[in-house]
Amino acid sequence: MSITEILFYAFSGVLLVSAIGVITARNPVHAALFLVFSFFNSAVLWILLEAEFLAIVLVLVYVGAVMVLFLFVVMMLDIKVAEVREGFTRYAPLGILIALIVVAEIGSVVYVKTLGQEVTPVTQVAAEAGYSNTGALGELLYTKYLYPFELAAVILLLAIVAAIVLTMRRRAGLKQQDVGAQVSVRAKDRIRVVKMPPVIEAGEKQS
Amino acid sequence: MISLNFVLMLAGILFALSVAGIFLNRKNVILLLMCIELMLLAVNFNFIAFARQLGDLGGQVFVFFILTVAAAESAIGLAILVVLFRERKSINVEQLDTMKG
Amino acid sequence: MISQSVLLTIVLAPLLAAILAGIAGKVIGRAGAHTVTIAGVAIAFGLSAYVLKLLLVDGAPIVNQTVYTWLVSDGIRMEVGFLVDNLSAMMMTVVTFVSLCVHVYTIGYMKDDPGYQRFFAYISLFTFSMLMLVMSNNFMQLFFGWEAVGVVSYLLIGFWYTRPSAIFANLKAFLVNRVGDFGFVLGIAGVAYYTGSLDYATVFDARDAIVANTMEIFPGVEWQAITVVCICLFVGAMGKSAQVPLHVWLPDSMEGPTPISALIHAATMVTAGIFMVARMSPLFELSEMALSFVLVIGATTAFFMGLLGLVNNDIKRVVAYSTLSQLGYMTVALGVSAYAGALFHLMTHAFFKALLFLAAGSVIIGMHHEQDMRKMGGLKKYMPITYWTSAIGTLALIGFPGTSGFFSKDALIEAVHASHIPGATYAYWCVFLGVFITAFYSFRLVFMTFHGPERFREVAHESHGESNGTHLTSDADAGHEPDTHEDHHAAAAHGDHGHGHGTSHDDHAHHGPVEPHESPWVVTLPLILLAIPSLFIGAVTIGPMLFGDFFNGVLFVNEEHDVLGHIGEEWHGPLGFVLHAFQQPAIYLAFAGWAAAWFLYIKRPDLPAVIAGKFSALYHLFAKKFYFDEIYQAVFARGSVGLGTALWRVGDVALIDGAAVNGSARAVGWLSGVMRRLQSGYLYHYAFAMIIGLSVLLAWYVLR
Amino acid sequence: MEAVVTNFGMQAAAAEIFLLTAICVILLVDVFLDDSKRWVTYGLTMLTLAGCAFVTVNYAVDARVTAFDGMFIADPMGDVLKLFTYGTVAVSLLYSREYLQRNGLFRGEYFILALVAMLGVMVMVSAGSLLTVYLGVELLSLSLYAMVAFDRDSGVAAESAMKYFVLGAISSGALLYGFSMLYGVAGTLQLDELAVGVREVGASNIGLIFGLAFVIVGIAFKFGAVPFHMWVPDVYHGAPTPVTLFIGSAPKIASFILAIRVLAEGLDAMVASWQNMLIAISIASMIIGNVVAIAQTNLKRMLAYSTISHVGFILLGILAGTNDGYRAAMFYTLTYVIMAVGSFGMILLLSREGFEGDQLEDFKGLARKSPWFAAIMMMLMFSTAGVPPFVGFWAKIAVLGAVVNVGLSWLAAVAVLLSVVGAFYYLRVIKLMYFDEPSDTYNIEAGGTIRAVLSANGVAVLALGIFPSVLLDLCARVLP
Amino acid sequence: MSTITWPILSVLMWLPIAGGVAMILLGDKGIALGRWVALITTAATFGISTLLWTNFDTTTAAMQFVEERTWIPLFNSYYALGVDGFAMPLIVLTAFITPLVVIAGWSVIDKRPAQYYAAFLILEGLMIGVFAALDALLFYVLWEAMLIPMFIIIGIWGGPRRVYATIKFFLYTFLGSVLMLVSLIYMYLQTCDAGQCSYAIADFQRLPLGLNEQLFIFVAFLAAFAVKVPMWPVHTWLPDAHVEAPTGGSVILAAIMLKMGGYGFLRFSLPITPDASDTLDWLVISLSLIGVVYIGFVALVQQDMKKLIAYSSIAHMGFVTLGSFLTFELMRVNSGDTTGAAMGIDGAMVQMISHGLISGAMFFCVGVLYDRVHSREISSYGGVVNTMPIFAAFMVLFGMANSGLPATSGFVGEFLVILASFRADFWYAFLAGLTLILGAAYTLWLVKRVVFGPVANHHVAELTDVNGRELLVLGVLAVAVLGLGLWPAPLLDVMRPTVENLVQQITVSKL
Repeated sequence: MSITEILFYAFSGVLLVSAIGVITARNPVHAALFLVFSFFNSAVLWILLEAEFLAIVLVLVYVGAVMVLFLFVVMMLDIKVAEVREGFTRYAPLGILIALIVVAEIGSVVYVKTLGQEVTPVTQVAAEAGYSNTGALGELLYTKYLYPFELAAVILLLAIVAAIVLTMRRRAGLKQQDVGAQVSVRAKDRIRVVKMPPVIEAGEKQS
Repeated sequence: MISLNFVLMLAGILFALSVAGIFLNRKNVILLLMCIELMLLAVNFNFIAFARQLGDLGGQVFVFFILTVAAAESAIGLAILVVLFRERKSINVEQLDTMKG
Repeated sequence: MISQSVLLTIVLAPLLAAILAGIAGKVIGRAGAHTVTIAGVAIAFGLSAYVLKLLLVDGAPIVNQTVYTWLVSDGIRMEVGFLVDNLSAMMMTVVTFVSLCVHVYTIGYMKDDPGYQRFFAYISLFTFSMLMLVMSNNFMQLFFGWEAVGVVSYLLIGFWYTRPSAIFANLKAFLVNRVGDFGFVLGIAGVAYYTGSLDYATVFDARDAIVANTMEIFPGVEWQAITVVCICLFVGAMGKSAQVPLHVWLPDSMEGPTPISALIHAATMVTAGIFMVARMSPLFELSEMALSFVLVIGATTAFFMGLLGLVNNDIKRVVAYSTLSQLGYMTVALGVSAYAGALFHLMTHAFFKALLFLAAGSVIIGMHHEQDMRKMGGLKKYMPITYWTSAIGTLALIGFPGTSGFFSKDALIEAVHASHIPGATYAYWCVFLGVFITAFYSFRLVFMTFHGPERFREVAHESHGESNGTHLTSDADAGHEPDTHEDHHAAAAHGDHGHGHGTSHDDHAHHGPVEPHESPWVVTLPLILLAIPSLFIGAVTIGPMLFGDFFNGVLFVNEEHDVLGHIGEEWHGPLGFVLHAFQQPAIYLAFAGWAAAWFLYIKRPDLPAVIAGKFSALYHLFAKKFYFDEIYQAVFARGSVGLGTALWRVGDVALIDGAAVNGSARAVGWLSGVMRRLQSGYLYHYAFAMIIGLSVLLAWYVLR
Repeated sequence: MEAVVTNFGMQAAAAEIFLLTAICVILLVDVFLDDSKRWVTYGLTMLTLAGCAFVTVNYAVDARVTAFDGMFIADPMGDVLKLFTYGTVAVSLLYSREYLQRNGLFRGEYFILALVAMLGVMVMVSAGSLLTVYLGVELLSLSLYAMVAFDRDSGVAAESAMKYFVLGAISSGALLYGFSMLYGVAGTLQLDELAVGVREVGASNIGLIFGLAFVIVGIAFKFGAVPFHMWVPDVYHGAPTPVTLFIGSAPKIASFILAIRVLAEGLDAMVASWQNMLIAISIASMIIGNVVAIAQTNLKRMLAYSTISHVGFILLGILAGTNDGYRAAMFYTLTYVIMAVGSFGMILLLSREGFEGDQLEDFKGLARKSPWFAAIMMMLMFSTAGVPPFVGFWAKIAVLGAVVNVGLSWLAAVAVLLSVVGAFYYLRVIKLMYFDEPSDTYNIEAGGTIRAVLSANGVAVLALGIFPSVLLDLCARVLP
Repeated sequence: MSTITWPILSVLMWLPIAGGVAMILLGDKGIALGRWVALITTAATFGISTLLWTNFDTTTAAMQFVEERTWIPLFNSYYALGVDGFAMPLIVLTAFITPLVVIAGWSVIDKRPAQYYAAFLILEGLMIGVFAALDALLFYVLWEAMLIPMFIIIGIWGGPRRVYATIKFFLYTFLGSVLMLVSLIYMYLQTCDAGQCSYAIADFQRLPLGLNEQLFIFVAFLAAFAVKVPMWPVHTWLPDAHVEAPTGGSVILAAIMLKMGGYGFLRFSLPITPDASDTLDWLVISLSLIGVVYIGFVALVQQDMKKLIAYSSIAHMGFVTLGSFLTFELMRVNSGDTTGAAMGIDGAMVQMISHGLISGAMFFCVGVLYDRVHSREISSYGGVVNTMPIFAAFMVLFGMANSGLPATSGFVGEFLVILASFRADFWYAFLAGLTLILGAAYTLWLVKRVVFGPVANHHVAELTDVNGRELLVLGVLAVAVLGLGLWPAPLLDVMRPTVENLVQQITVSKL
């Protein structure tokens, strides 16, 4: 058993544990952090699987952007933690059962009825020297996968539009700054000098 | 050498866990979103393992796109979540039952 | 040669008259209506007589010709056509003659009725139908006439349609007739099956084809096809000719106006069955079993229906039971293969029974539409013509030597006596004893109506509700409570008498003492016209009809069944026949009946009640007409309604509609309600469903 | 390693490129419009649709053409479906305008989302690779999620959007998982190569079947087939009616093409496997759809269940696995879209200020208030129920023929029997319109455009019913 | 051969439909004109339909007046019309009855009259199309499409339970016929296997089919036609539909729609699946006989006039199915001899035509009463003859015809069927013959309770006799009923070659 394998099994174990953490965490923040941890582990595993670029993207994009967004929303939405776990144990057996069934089915396919594939890879991708996973991916992305790449861009554009249209609100009565108006304001627009005759009331004198 | 079957199994367990998570979680929608991320992670494992197995970068490219889409998806999901929270003052899954039958 | 146009005229003249009177009745008025219909029937009668003359005197050949093809189906040609031989010519003449008499009579009888034109239309239509029946040369047309007379009878029994009893009676009559027709149609179907034709001539030629066949109606029991066919046909005759057990409609049919009782329910329509069996003699002769059946049914009718006449007080009903009994006589004659005897009796009976009915009608007119004999008596001096004519009719009916009834009935009894087919002995005793009964009730009628005290003066209101014609005397009433069912409709009938009569309503609405009077000439003339043949026709025609060759080529009698031929060996002319009768017991029985009636109703009028009391069980049995009506009412009427209700409520409403149709709709609705609950609104349930679905797909397709 | 750009063939994707450009333009223009000028966006959207149609017709292909290294397929079927999609989107936007204006939803983003969704459909229509399929699916789905939640003041809309989103994401996950298995076993993402790869590996390969099951889940979800249908009623019900209309129409074309591209083209060798799976799903859909629809009181929700049952029928055509079947399914899809657009259009027609018009009760006595539109609705309902002489009948007969042809007569029998159950609730709508008295006295307030288009829509249902060949032959020509 | 060179059948089919569309366009405001449009259209249709009869070639069983146009090339389906001895009389009947319905509704219908007439006119066109269709797909389309106007007619202008009745009617018949669709498709595909895809009914008739196939197809057809005829036990939609339908609806339903089932048996079931018909004829015959007897008893106890007549229709239609299916039993009993088969089918056809006239007339009669008193309960009437003598005469006449009186058309069909069934089995004839008693019992009991007797209540006392319009309708029907009863030969002559051809067809096994 090579070091790679040992590392792989170890990180896999940690990944699973943290994944379990995600679904069982009492606090959404904890769950999010467990998820971040899972992603880190996954990144390591991906490096072991020779997908270096993706591993980096996972950390940078996912952990760096998406998970932060998650955390941001979790914080923003101010959820009572106490009620989150209610009823969890009641449904746990069923959930575990489902999970076990799915695992059993997948396992039976993978192990019992082998996939009909060689267990070992046919070719080693990184056989040549000077091979760069990033470079190779890049080449593909801008040639063969140009069309999907453009579409991915549209999806991101869509996400922007959608997120803005859904969340940006101009509330009625919201006070907004109008810089132009501020700059062009004149004194006479703001202050009106009024002359007032003094009036002395009777009661005031007495006190 | 890391066996393909092991990775597939790992992905399978991750998938199962995310499924179970979706079912188990009855309170907080945001956890559902996280479970979905977990599910996509499982898929990514599959693709990467197969890509390595086949010596074909197509799988990795796919993962790249999945990551991109997942990000967009999260954005939209969270946006909907925010809208929902504004309307209902809650993201409790059990309260999402005004329509049924 | 008898031309087709003559025959068509005979048939169509009454029909056109009927249509004219029926549709344009308002336009042509009362006088117009009776003029046109009488003209139509008179033409028919004249031409019928002419045809008869052509056949008998000029020896014109028998006519068997097609008027038009009704339809052709599957090679079977069904036509409308005429078969005019001696038999049909005789029937045509009798029918048109009686019809003519009745037409004339009606002018007087229906004088005040608002449905005057309608009535004439009906009876003319009836004449047409009856002519179609007797002139037919095929089964289809026979059945057409058969049903048509039934319908007219239906319309006429219910002529006074506001009377519940009348419309009850006409429905009953039609339905009972339909039971007969049901058998008749089966018989026709059998004939068509075995011979492939409905034409008389072809069928009779092919009759051997029927004999050759057997059929298995009930598994394991082989019947001769000819027997089945004949019995089926005879069932039709039982309905139309009111044989037991399908006789129940005839007494009730007296709800109709008296002229039609005379025409339809005595002289013509009811004899259609007799005519039909005689026509079918080539078939019936082939099955001794069928003949025995006919014989037994006829004998039973003849004797037991006569018994009922003993206890009835309604003048028309007594005559009606007498008719039943006489029809039984004719049927007996058929049963012993004395077809000619049956037809002979049919003819004589047509005259004297029409006469009796019309006379009864005349009495009813004279009594201002009172029919209860207990409220009559001593009418002789008020209505002499009616009295004498009805006396002639009565004598003919009981078979007083020399009258037409004597010849026909005595020959008939002789024939039965001579027969050896199974049931003949039973039949002989029935007809033999029937002579006494006939004489008794006939003279009972005469005595109660025309002789004795003038009871119509003492009638009080209280008897109103019980005067339903089922009690021996009014004294007997005290002893037992009135029967509710029978009373119900009869009483209602009584109470309603006035309705149908419109303008005459006020005359007798209160049933107070009335002053009887003789009827107008239009009424008495037909009586006289009918009385003549009642007296003489028997003596004139017995020779050729019974023992001569009048029916040669029309009726077929097997050698071993030929009872008339047997009697004919001793035939020495009418006078000899009369003398011979005095050596036979039957005639003395008739006199005994006469004497008994005289004793009980003239000499000792108190005795009937005593006797009724003594034999109250028997009396009740007769008074209740052997409970036929009750049984039929319970079994068939209520049974059908009960069965219908059960099938409807349970079968249609509960099972098919309730359980199957609405049930499945409800099941779907319920299912819908249940399944919609799966859509709980909870996201995790939805996810759960998806996961389950996925797992099942995997489990099903991956792991197998 | 040198990148060799060989086969871009951009003109095959001219319509997509045009649309994307137009989207960007509209997006930019819209920013500079204030609310009173929003009709400009609307107009531009319509122009875009017309332009797309023009471009598509102009660059229509006679035979299958691939572009972008096989990522993109242009074929006659795709062209027809795209043209249909433009039409559907145009009609649904025409129907929606008044409602959107009334409810403050008449904003530029709505049209952008709609157009992007349409782009998603087009991408799926032209997808040549599992990757493009996936991206098309997501383009469409993400737009729809946003559209469902578009009415930010509606709690039910947000709720249904959330449900839709979560379930949709799960289904995407399943779809992807399936794709990954297919990729792993067959070794390619290209659909045409996939077909070859499957044959090499053997259709009974357990990995392929395993992946197929997941793919089926994804496809069934997009269709809204039982048991992956749970989102349909809630989303149809909760979304603003124009969005329901939108979801109920064009995406059906997408679902159809998804099934065709993946199952019929990529996995054609595995027809035996997916046929069995689809039979179960189809029957379940017809049962649940028809039966549960009976209990509904909300017309949108009822139509949602009706959709589910119709999906069962569309699947019948697909599962036949023959060209006949695909053609029938395509015909069915197109006719269904026509009918669904009309039915939801009726709801929009009835709606007015403060009145949604989506309750069944709201149709009471319509025949009194507007005989013409009651007749239109009646024709739509009868057509949807599959009663001749309306076009829905021909859709039904086409798929039944396909099913019987592959020896599944029993399935056809089951289908027609269930369609009788379904006829009941369509009849109920007609009953409400024709046999009941109106419960209020309001008249239809909708404007001329919607009236005209809806009338045309209804008449089309009848005309196509009498002359079905127009559409049938079209389907036959593109799917020989 | 026919001398008509213009597409007469298309004209017959589309003229009423065009009239119906015109009625819709005219709307209720133009109803004064609209009524005349409806009348003229239907009368013209009838006029043209008589040309069918006069130009009909009675020497051939081939289809006549054939028109054929491509319709759906993809399915090889043609817009093909043509008539033979079965279809032609039924088309004439349809064209005959509809103008009467129009006249009968003339001043009675005040609720949305334009739509009322439109529905009837369109219905007429569709019904004529059903009888004339030579293409199974065209047949099916029209067959189903027919339900729509009828659904509307019962639903809008019907009685208090109209919604239940009409939905039941629709779903029942729809359920029955969908399986037929599957078997049509199946046969279409069989023709494809045989080389030439075709939906032509003639091709279906020629199609060789195995026994099992035939059995399935037969059962599917049976479901469709048995519901339509209707046969026991799938008859329960009929009483409800009749009771709730407006008079015109009941008339059309009874007079023509029910005939479609009988026509279907003759056109489809028998020639297409002769062996299955042979195998399952016991089923049809038993159901027919049960129908005749069972329904006869049920009719007896009805309290609602229309329901009673509806049940009587079911019983009468039992003769149609009985007569149609006698052939096989005849062959079995008489060892291959088919004598009588043609008579059974003749009887069935005549019974259909005659029942069309009589039941239509009976429903008209009820309609006349209903228009005045607004009750269909028998107990609401009594002694109608006192105030409506002319009407009563018609009612009695039609009642008699309904109970199968000779000289009315009601007799002919029953007589022929009984004659034919005696050949097959005594008990068939026996049970069928019971209708003589039962038919008379329920019909005349109805007549007794409604028409005869003393005036029952003030409603009856206030009745006025039939007006000219009603007299016209009833008179025309009476003439037809009597005419057909007195001289049915022309009708029989028209269909003889067709019947003989059918018998020949069905006696040759396809196996």
